Amino acid sequence: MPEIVTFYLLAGILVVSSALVIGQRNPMYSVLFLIVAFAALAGLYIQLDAPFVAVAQIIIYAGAIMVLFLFVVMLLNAPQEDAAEWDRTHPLRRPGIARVGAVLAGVLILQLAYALVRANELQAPVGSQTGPAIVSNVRELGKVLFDRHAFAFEATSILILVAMVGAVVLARREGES
Amino acid sequence: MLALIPLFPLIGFVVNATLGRRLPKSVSGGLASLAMLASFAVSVTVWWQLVGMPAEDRSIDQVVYTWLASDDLTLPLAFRLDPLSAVMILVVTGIGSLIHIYSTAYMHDEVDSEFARYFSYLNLFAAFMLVLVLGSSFPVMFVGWEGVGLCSYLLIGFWFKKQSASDAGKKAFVVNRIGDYAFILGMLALFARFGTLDFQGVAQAVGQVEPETSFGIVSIATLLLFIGATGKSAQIPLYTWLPDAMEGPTPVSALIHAATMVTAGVYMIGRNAVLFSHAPETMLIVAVIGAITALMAATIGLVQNDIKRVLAYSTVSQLGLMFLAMGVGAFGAGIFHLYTHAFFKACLFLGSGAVIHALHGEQDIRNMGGLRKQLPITFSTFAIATIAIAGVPGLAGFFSKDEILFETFAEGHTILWFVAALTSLLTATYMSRLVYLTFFGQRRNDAPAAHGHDHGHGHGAHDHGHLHDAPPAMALALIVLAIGSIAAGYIGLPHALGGHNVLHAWLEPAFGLHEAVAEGEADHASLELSLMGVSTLIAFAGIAIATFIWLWRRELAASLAQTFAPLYRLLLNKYYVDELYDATIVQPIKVVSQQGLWRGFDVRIIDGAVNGTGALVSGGSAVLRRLQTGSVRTYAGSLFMGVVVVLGYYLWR
Amino acid sequence: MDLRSGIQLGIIGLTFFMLINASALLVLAERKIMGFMQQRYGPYLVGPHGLLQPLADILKLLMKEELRPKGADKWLFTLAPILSVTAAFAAFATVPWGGETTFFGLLDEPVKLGVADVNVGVLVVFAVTSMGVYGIVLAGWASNSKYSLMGGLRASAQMISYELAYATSLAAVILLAGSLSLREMVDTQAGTWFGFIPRWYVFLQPVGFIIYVIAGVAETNRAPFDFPEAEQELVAGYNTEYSSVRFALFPQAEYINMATMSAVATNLYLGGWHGLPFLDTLGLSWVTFLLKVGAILFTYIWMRWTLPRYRYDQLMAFGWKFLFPLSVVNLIVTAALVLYFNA
Amino acid sequence: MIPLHHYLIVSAVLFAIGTAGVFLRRNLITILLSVEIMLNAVNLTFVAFGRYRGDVDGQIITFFVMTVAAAEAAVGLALIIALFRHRESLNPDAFTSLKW
Repeated sequence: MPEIVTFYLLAGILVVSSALVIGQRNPMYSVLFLIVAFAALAGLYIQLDAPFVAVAQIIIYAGAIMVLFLFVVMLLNAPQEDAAEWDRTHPLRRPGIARVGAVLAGVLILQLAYALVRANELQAPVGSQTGPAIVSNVRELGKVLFDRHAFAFEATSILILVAMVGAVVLARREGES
Repeated sequence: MLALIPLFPLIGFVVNATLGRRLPKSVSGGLASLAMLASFAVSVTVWWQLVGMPAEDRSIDQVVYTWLASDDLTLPLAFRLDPLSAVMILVVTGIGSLIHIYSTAYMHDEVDSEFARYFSYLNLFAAFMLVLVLGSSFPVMFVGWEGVGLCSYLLIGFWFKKQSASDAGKKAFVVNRIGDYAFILGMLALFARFGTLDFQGVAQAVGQVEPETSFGIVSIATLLLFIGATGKSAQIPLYTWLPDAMEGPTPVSALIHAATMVTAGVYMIGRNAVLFSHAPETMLIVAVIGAITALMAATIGLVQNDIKRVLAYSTVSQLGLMFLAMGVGAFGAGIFHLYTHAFFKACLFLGSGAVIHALHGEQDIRNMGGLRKQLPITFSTFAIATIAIAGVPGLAGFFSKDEILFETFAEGHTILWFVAALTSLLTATYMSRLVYLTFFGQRRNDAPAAHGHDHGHGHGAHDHGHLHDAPPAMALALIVLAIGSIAAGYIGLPHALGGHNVLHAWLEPAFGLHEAVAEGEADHASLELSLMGVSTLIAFAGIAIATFIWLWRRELAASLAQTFAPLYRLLLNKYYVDELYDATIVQPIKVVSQQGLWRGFDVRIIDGAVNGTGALVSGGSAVLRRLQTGSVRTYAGSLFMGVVVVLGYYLWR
Repeated sequence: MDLRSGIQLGIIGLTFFMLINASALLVLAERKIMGFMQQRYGPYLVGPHGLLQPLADILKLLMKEELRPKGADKWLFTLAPILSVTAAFAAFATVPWGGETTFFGLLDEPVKLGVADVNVGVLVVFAVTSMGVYGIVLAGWASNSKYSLMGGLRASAQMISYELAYATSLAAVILLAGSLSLREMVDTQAGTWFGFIPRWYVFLQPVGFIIYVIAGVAETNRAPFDFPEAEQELVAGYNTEYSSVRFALFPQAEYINMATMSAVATNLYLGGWHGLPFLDTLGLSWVTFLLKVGAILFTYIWMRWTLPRYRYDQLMAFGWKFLFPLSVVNLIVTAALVLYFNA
Repeated sequence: MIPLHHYLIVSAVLFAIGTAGVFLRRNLITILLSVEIMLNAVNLTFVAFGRYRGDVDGQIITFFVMTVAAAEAAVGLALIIALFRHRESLNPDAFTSLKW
């Protein structure tokens, strides 16, 4: 029972802070709420017997990516969302059309919920098939990652390299050596 | 070895075409002549090789490489030397060499780059002509066939700045295209019928079947090939380009439009003697066309005033005689005449070139006269060649022409024989007229307008009382060719005169069939002798008529023209054939092209379709592009909409 | 609540208490050592030899007025120091600080000294430490002051940059130990080579240790890498606008972070609580641990008063162009050797 | 134990929040954050399914997603900086010259 309480607590924090991320105009707060959301998500990962993912979530997302966001927000120092009037020169650029996206998101939730209701076997508890030993074993994780998924790993490393070079090139001021 | 023969001129062409503009005339001209001489030397060598072989299998083959290889057609770029092509390469390289040498003097007034261009064309022509002659299959021959057509076009239009020259070049090219098209169709028909395009293969295949008595596929194929030949060899109906081709430099007229290229059609028929003799219908057509062309061209030649045009019509006429020979199955006689004709017609053209050269571009014989004394070498060689073409016994033209006449008669084509005899008479007449008007009498115009008809930049009006005879290079060519005009006929000395007709024996395996005429038979010998007498009579009669009218009673010519004014105009205007073609073919095509195809089809339908497509797209885009807002959000929205719809579809399903 | 849980809670409370006192002690130590290095006495008046000086400082700070600039972000301005100090405390959660002990026979079963022992302990320390940057960055941003903002910006860039070298040097040790649990890692360092060299990883990873210490200095924003608060340039950097308790929390967090860094360094490189066998037999292995931590902390303070501050671009260049590549090379060499000797 | 579909519903809600954020917010940085939310929603699904099926592949793909997210954030933020230098704005509607 405390398990389910923890779950609802974490899930609640997660959903609410995610909603707050998109719910206001100040990107600084958005970033901070997202960090909170990620922390809650890390908690969910721990509950799913994936402590390594949880830690990685904190290190990579909260510790690196979000700092980067924060850095950019501070660097640009233009935190408040433009309160400028909508550009209404085109029917597809009016706010009403933009809100269709939000409506679609709601539709998506309904669709996914419906899909879940139809799939009965997904109602089983997550731990019903196996114990936590395998999934929480970091050694096992490393073996699979560097053995079966070695190519994907290497490809990802190249992606990171390319992204790094690309980011440097893009963010550099023109004329800088 | 065989590949070397066309290769030398090709090298000469490449060098002159790429480096020529930087080379002095002596180098570029010398190089071109040297290339031809080398080619000639190789030709003599291979010919000698051929002589050393047994008569039945005198044939040298060389496959250079596989040109095309597809499912059921493997086509090597192969050359084949047999007695027939041996004769041809000797004529082409031999006379070609002489004309190259002659040209170094004749074209000397051109600037370096033009000079090199001329020789590069000339070499290229020689290379293609040799490919045509040596090719062992229709496609290879066709490469040469097209190539010489191209060179002919380039050389006729050599002085392309002159409108008439460039028009003449185009005319030659376009008229030749018609023939070439028929040639391609003929090739395709043969391939469809026999599955091969090799000359020997076709001959063997066609040897398996009986000659067609009705008008079958072999007849169609040969007729198409013959149409190709009429284009290249200037026969009715496609002969009109040849007289106009005289716009080119005179040596070109001599080489291409008299001695070699225009005989390609004759050669082609000779090459496929077996094939053609399996299509009697076609053969008859060939003979009739040849005879009519011969007579018609001879009559036109009688009244023309341009020295080169007279020779051009003479060429057409002689080619007609050759086709007549081919048509009656006297392939040997036809080739024999081709061979002798090459000598004296080249000599005549080069002689006329010497005259034109001396007179700084004057070509109208009415403005000539009395040149006998001033241009002795030119006169003597020209006269010898004239006698030869007129058919005076003892010279080359007599033997070959007489053989044609005899064979025609012996084959039973009496009417054709009569036409040919008449042609001979006319030939003797107009050739003598040409000599009398040019070389005898008094100079009729002391100040010929140097209108640069042949020489773009003459020497201007300096002392015309003293004319220069042919320079050494030209004289050499003239003399050699004059000797040839006398002696060339003796290799075909008929049996009736105690000869052995070496040429016939030599050519016989090449035709792959025994000539219908059994030579040396006693009853024919007497016939031949009597016909010879008639020929001789005709020749002298022709000369006599000319002598009477144009040497002794000059005013008679004018009064005759007065008396038969309509006929005279008809002949002078070449039977209005050009006008006829213009009215019946050229103008309708123009009208249809301009009004129908261009303004109607192209502008309305094709352009309409293209522009319509464009307008449709741009119109549609003008509407659709409104969807492209440039806003990322809109794009993401459409994408997300797709996600929801697809997911919804799968859930609802 | 059974006894075990109670003892565990007691240990947690003890750890917390020690950390709070550690910051106070470190302040005093810093000033004393500074005075010693500058050939003066340092704090001397409050208590015997000025030992009660930290208490006086805390009292002073608590008495001060809490100021908040007008344009500051109310929530974040308050949150920043709390976040900072929370992260500092939390980071210590998985750091063990002694072996098993029965507290001189007080307990039937020995307990492990340390708040928690998770099987990815090293990573947890690392993860939580990296959270500490938010306190500084937010403080810098929320103050609505250019000096603070610059300090915050510098902190974020600096800490992200040095985290790489820091993590990579950690990874090398993890490879050697074959575990992510700090306690297991410490236990692999028990015993000696050849009877006299302790099996500490510092002997296997000298380069890694140096990288770790340098990166640790940068992570804790200590001199010579104290750019976020560089007095000469930024007044006081991210905490320029802070006063009173809020201000007090930043140095508190900094000192706790130092303690954490030193404790982790001790665990990873210096054999943790192993090395003094006679103390082990007494059940006082944690004394060994504290001695080692103290030595590292002294080094930190020593460095602060010895080395001048770098220039900012030099810091970044050093981190990215020297330290990080060096640590990668170190990692690769270590991996190769581990592979070689294990095979 | 928590039923699997609990996690899945949380994930779906998270994803929808992310999408809605992309459409509703008019700040490039927040939009990028919304994309991160979507990615994490998917990550949660992976890990939950991985736990459910008892293998580590779900966690591994999560790592890959994290790496991609890091790359995306780096490049995305670099782009945002470059864009901001040009227009002094973070409103995506200010960058609509790529049309027609």
